[in-house]
Amino acid sequence: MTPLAKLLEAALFASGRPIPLDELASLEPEASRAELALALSELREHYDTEGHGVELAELAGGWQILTRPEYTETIERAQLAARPQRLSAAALETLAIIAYRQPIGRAEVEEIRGVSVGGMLKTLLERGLIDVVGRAEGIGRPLLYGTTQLFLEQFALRHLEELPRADELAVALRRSGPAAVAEPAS
Amino acid sequence: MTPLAKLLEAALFASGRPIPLDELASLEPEASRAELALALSELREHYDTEGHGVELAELAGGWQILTRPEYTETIERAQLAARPQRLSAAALETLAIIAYRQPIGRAEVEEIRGVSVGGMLKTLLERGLIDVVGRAEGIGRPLLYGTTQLFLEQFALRHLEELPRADELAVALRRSGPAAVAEPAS
Amino acid sequence: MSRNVRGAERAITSAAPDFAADGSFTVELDHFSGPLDLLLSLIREEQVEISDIPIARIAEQFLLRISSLALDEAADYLEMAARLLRIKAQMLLPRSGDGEDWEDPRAELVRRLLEYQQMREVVDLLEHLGEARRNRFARGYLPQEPVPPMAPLALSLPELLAAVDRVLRVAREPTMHDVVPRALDVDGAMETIRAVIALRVRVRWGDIIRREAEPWEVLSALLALLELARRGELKLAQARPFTDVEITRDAAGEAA
Repeated sequence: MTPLAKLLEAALFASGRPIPLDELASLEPEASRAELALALSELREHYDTEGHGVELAELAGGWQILTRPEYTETIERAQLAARPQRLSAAALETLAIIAYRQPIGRAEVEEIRGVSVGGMLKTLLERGLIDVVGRAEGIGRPLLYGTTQLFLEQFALRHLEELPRADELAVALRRSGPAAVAEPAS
Repeated sequence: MTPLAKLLEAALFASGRPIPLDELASLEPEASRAELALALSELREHYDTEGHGVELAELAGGWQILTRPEYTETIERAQLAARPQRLSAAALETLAIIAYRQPIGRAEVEEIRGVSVGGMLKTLLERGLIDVVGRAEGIGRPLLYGTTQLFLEQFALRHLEELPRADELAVALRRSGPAAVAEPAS
Repeated sequence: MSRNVRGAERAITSAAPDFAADGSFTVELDHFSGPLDLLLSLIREEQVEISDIPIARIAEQFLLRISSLALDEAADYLEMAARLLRIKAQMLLPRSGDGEDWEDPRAELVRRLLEYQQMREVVDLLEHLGEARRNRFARGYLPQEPVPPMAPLALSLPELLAAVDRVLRVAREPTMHDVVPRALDVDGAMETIRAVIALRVRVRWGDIIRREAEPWEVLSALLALLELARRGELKLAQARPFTDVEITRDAAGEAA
């Protein structure tokens, strides 16, 4: 591998979290962005073709070395590492709404989910997947929630824009109002 | 690399601690100790000869993959050179409350901000911008916080009295230019 | 997106062994993450269009289901049941006019169901992405690295002042309390205390508040005492900490 790729590997390896490109760039101020990108793809390819147990992933606005999924079961069975708990469907629903509508208040989330979400918000806050990002105007100035960097990391998203836009989803939301609703068959 | 060497790489990478040979053996019960030793030396050699930024080492607690020492200094320097961090709006608000109301306890800060500020206080303490300056009377004798010398230095203030009084704030804000006082996004 | 929306099937199959991480009572115990989820699943079972729900039939099914699943203590489900029955009643009303300006009572429900269904599609995606990431480990052990030095902070006074301004703005907003269990009656308590000290020059706390008084009464009496003391109508004294508070009629106040 080239010296730059080696340096990047060392730095990425030294971190448990994704490293943004900006920070990788400061490792070698002489290197251009193009050279940096080249070294990253060299590293990625090396992992892929030389039969490694790890791979290079781009997520949450940065780069991170992760193990390949085929070893996960074995590693967990040997009790050397454990996967984080899966989120419940209800937690995922709450998270999905917040990801798309942020900043959003609790009342709005409850309106969409049709259930109260107080406990769920607390869980998501504790897991660091959402955070208070502000307060709304109006009575009581309710708290507004948004997703965090850790959310991107745990769902391996490069950025929020990677989520499909509403009009790319299979279920199209019709314009509200009775006009858009089909008349009952008479 | 052989499948066993790949598995060992993934396990050593994912493990939360160095792994003794006995535990590595539990990854692949079929493999003999000799095969295990062979796979480890294969991994070590691969790192050494293929120009990697990491190396395989057997230290006190067991086997682990380490960043090559020649890179640690560069990595540390890069972290220092990394772009100066900005405090979040929420952290700034907490700091502002402490600057104006010191000595002040956590409960009072939370009362004003309406959210829990535990993590925020920790950040400000770590940054040396605030410090514990005493304890309040009353139940539990809560800690009281105040701003530090470093706080004055960071904001280029000679003393706290240089901060505008609350009723002078509008004037001071106007003087410091409209860009700096952009309304918080709401 | 090629992924199919299979809201109902999903709800029944994959939501089953849920970890309700917060331990609170959640109805997902029964595979549904809420009334909208249950409703969508019924619509699918009945193979009807969301935009044209046979409301009477669906309402009946909904009620049947929440009783058989023993969900009936869940307020969210009951609220939806009530809503369905209300829509059903509205549908039975004779239409005024000839359909042109008739507003379908189901319109709002349809909108919510579509919105919910769309969100479930995102949930499918997140589940897929989350599972893919969950199956990859990041480096677990970071041994030799010392605590990385922190990047320097970029701070400016205008930023701090702007923060002060934001805080003041919020602080000026009146705090809203939605729960007022019982209003305080400070005026009433003041009248009581005045009556008591008119009879006796020196009284004790126990003379002005009955033993089994409720918190609001205690608080009212306390505020009344402080207010009267402030107005100079009485004096408060405590010989030692934790001893009884002595309340005496203030001669000066009386003269005023």
